[in-house]
Amino acid sequence: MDIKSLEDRFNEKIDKDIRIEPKDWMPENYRKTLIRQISQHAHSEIVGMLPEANWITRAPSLRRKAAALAKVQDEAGHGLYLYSACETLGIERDQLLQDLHSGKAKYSSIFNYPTLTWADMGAIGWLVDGAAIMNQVPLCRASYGPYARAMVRVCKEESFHQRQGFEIMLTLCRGSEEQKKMAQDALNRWWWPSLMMFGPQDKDSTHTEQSMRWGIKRFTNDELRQKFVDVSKPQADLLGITIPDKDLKWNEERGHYDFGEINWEEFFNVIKGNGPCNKQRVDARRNAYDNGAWVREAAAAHAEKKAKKQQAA
Amino acid sequence: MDIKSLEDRFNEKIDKDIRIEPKDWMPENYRKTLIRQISQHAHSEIVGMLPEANWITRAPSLRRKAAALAKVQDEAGHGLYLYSACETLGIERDQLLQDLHSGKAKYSSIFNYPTLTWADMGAIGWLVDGAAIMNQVPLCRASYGPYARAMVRVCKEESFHQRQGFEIMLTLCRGSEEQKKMAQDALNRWWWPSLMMFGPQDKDSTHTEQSMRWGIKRFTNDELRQKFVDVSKPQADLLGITIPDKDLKWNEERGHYDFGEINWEEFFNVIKGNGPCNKQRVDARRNAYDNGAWVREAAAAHAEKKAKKQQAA
Amino acid sequence: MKDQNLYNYVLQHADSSLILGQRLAEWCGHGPILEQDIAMSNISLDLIGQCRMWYQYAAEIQDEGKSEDEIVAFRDAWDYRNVQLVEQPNGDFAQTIFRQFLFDTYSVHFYEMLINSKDERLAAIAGKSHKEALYHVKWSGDWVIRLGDGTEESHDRMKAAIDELWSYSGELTKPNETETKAFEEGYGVNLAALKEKRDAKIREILTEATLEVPESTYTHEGGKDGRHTEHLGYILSDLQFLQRAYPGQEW
Amino acid sequence: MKDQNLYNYVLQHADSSLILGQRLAEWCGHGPILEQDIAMSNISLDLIGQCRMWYQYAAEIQDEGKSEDEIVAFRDAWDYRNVQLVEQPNGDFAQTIFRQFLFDTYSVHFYEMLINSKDERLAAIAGKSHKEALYHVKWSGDWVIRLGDGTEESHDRMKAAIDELWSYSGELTKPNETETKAFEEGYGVNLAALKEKRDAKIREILTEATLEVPESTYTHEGGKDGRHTEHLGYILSDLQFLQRAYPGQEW
Repeated sequence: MDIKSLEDRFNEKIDKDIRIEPKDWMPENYRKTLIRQISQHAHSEIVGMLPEANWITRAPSLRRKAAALAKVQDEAGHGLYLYSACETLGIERDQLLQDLHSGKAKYSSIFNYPTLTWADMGAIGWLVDGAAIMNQVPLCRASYGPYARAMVRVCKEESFHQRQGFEIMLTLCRGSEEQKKMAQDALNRWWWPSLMMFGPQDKDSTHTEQSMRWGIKRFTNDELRQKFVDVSKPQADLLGITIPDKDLKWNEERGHYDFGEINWEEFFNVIKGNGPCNKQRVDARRNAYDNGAWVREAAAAHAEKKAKKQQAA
Repeated sequence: MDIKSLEDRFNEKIDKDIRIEPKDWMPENYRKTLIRQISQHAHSEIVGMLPEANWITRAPSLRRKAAALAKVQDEAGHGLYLYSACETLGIERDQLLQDLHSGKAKYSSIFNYPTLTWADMGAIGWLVDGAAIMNQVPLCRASYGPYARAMVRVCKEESFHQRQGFEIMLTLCRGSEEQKKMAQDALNRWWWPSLMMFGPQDKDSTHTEQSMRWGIKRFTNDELRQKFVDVSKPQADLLGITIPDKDLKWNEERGHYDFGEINWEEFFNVIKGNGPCNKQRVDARRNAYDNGAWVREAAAAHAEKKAKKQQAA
Repeated sequence: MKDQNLYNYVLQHADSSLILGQRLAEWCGHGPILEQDIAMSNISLDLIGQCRMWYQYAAEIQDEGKSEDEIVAFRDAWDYRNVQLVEQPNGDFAQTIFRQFLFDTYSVHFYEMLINSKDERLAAIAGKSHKEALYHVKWSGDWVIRLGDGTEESHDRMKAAIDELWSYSGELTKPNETETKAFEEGYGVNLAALKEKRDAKIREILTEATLEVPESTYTHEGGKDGRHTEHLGYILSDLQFLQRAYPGQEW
Repeated sequence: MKDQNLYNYVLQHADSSLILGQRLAEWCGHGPILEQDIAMSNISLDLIGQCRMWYQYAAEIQDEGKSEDEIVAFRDAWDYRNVQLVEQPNGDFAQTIFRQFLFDTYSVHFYEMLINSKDERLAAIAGKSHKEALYHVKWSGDWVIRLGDGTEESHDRMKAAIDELWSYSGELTKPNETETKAFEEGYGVNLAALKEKRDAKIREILTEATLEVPESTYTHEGGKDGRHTEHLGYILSDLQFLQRAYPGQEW
């Protein structure tokens, strides 16, 4: 078949919402875009382990310690699914990791912010996972099969995390004055970065249109962001803490909340590398990888020895 | 002059209590014994920094933090004096350190015990420095000049440390029940190892006789140990805590306190390397040295560059 | 207190599980291989789950209305009864593996034997924990073999780990008064019998890993009676920070 | 509270001195050269001495009968006002040196200028501290030169240290509201003027050390208003442990 027919068939599948599978023909750009998007997502899970891991040893109760550990472990698991989905597109996990460590590949900028109090474990679950779910649920219907299936598993666990995070916030907000202050402080620090998680405004977003056509993006950044604000405001009210945006108010006409201008300078600055923890996060991952080199080599060497012995026997 | 005359002259000086100085002739065994003794003492100061340094970052007040830091710094200073005294005998500090790291050279076994609570900072000052002073004061009259002069400086600071340690204990003993329990616990753990600091019983001590003749030891181990017990018992009474020895009681006839049998098996075991912290202490010193190699090399390289520049100018 | 010896016995196992779980949790996000990061979190989770069962039972025996978290947060190091092995630093992956292996070879047999405890609660805790310990010892044993019989570097690192930790192995099987009494009263485990099984397992795995079993029988001890290494204080200052800084709150 | 802005101003300098002193104290017994171990203890001692003067003054301004130690022990990280630079880990000796150098080039000029404060207490603290800061900046500056212009390895390590820490430099000279007001009211220092002097000093020393002054002007900030890096919490959990575990005691 010539390229033209292949393309037609591919587009037909996309139009009919038939999943593209690894062995199917696909346009090179589709493949590349998917690798970028899925690996970025995988990296976000892995880097995203770090800010929360920071509070496991200091969790205030054994129950919370176990929950925090299980949550971060889930994130590692999500990383695994997503790296595997990426590998079906013909690229090795090792290459993906090297791209992360060199700074070539990106991850969600939200993880360049530090976790400064226990309340951040609540705020991350509530807001960051909440925003992530909003981004991800539509991707359970992504056109690429392995990606869509990975997202189904991810989303199920994420919504559990989100409820858990909200419950941490709720406990704090019902607690002492200091605990409530802790919750408010966390909301103050995580609110705007969470809004930034949906990416640049639609008018500045470069990939959106093509990705929507390919069915690997289902809603625009601004649509999802609006949805997030609409969902979060009543939750903050329920908690009894205040979203740090004086322009946030219900717009009867639009049927949505209006909200203030995002500090896009900060957004692009953090993406550029100038966030509070960019260097620290990438260094931590690179160190884990580099310090683990001898372990991976040993495992490979032993596996080979074992295989030889079995062959000989 | 022949060896015999040199020896006679050396012995005459010793007999008349005239100090031996670095340029004077001395018997090879005297030199070797001194190197062993002084370097062992220097190493004890340096290794002895570690158990106390362990509580500086956790000192309970700024005043105590500063005092602890100053004390450990003094110990480093003592190490410096003593390494310098040793160097006058024709051996380099670097060689001495290597002997420490290889395990060839010894240091006082007391520092192989861990500091487990803040009260240990008191107990070490009170008991360990107290025992050290008893060992050291006579050495201010040691026959070797640089050693004797170093000891004068060391002893002056040590007795300050000893009072400071006692004062920490006193504060704890006048404090809460828990603080008093902390002080008693520290006494329980440090008492017997402190008695061991005076070395084996005279009947098992190998070097004593020759060293006494040479004037680099002034009292026997057992004499000093008895003196230490006699001084410490009333101090413990003053603090209101109990020395963990049921056989400790005043002997009217001897005019001294009788005390129980020391666990010499533990003593020799710890010397052999099987103390709670032997490996940890030597590893810490070796790591400091090894990790500092590049710093020493850089300092030397820079000094050389600078010297060359000054020559050229 | 209903039974001081039982309380001490329970507490010492609770503390060992907690502190080892805490140490393993320090690896979270920093493991050498993503799959092993997950495995360490898994074991850490099991250990924390186990220690909760132990602490809950301890709280009942103590009968002062304390929660598991109060028992954890408001004791200083000298009241902790964990073995000294578990408070040793993670070091490199080889050291973490060997520490785990030394603990797992103990705990798998400990729980196996504790199933027959005349104390039903202990038997129940043992039943649940034994299954987990079987998985743990499989994991750490496999890694001892892989690293010992891997590359020259990994072999050397395993040797260094053994050198570092061997002297903390013996405390696990050397009964203190509490354990002796617990065995005599029929609810504790016979450590002499356990030691035999464990020694055989250690020998088997180290041999397969082309590593030597050290000859030294010297062992650090005292952890089970509250005498620790200098590491524990630092572990507790993080572990207890929030409860101590904001006492009496729900979290 | 007599003067909230003065209190904040005093506290932020107290906290920076304390935390840097605490970090340096971690080196005690582990320095690369015995003489430098002593030098670091010396500087740490000076910093702790300085912070005590600051805290004592803070306690007077606050006027709630708190001791210096209560101010230190019973604030969580968000109430600490030190710059983020001083809470960065020691790293290797190059990193410690460069952190110290960045701080010293600030503090020597800060105290020099603060001597003219219209607040007599501040002027007195400055007079005493300035002499110490002169020695500190000489020491750290000499080491920057020695390591930068030493061996290839030491040069590379200095470059890595600069790379690690440069973005924490700017906070020292970027006034927050407290500092702006303090300057306007005549008791604080003019950070713009200080910055010029400090930049010149940094440039001079780095040049002599054959190192480049980075071009990036991006700076982390927020420490002076209570927003820190993830390191501070761990520092405080050790620093405050005893006071929190046994509150209200004399030590």
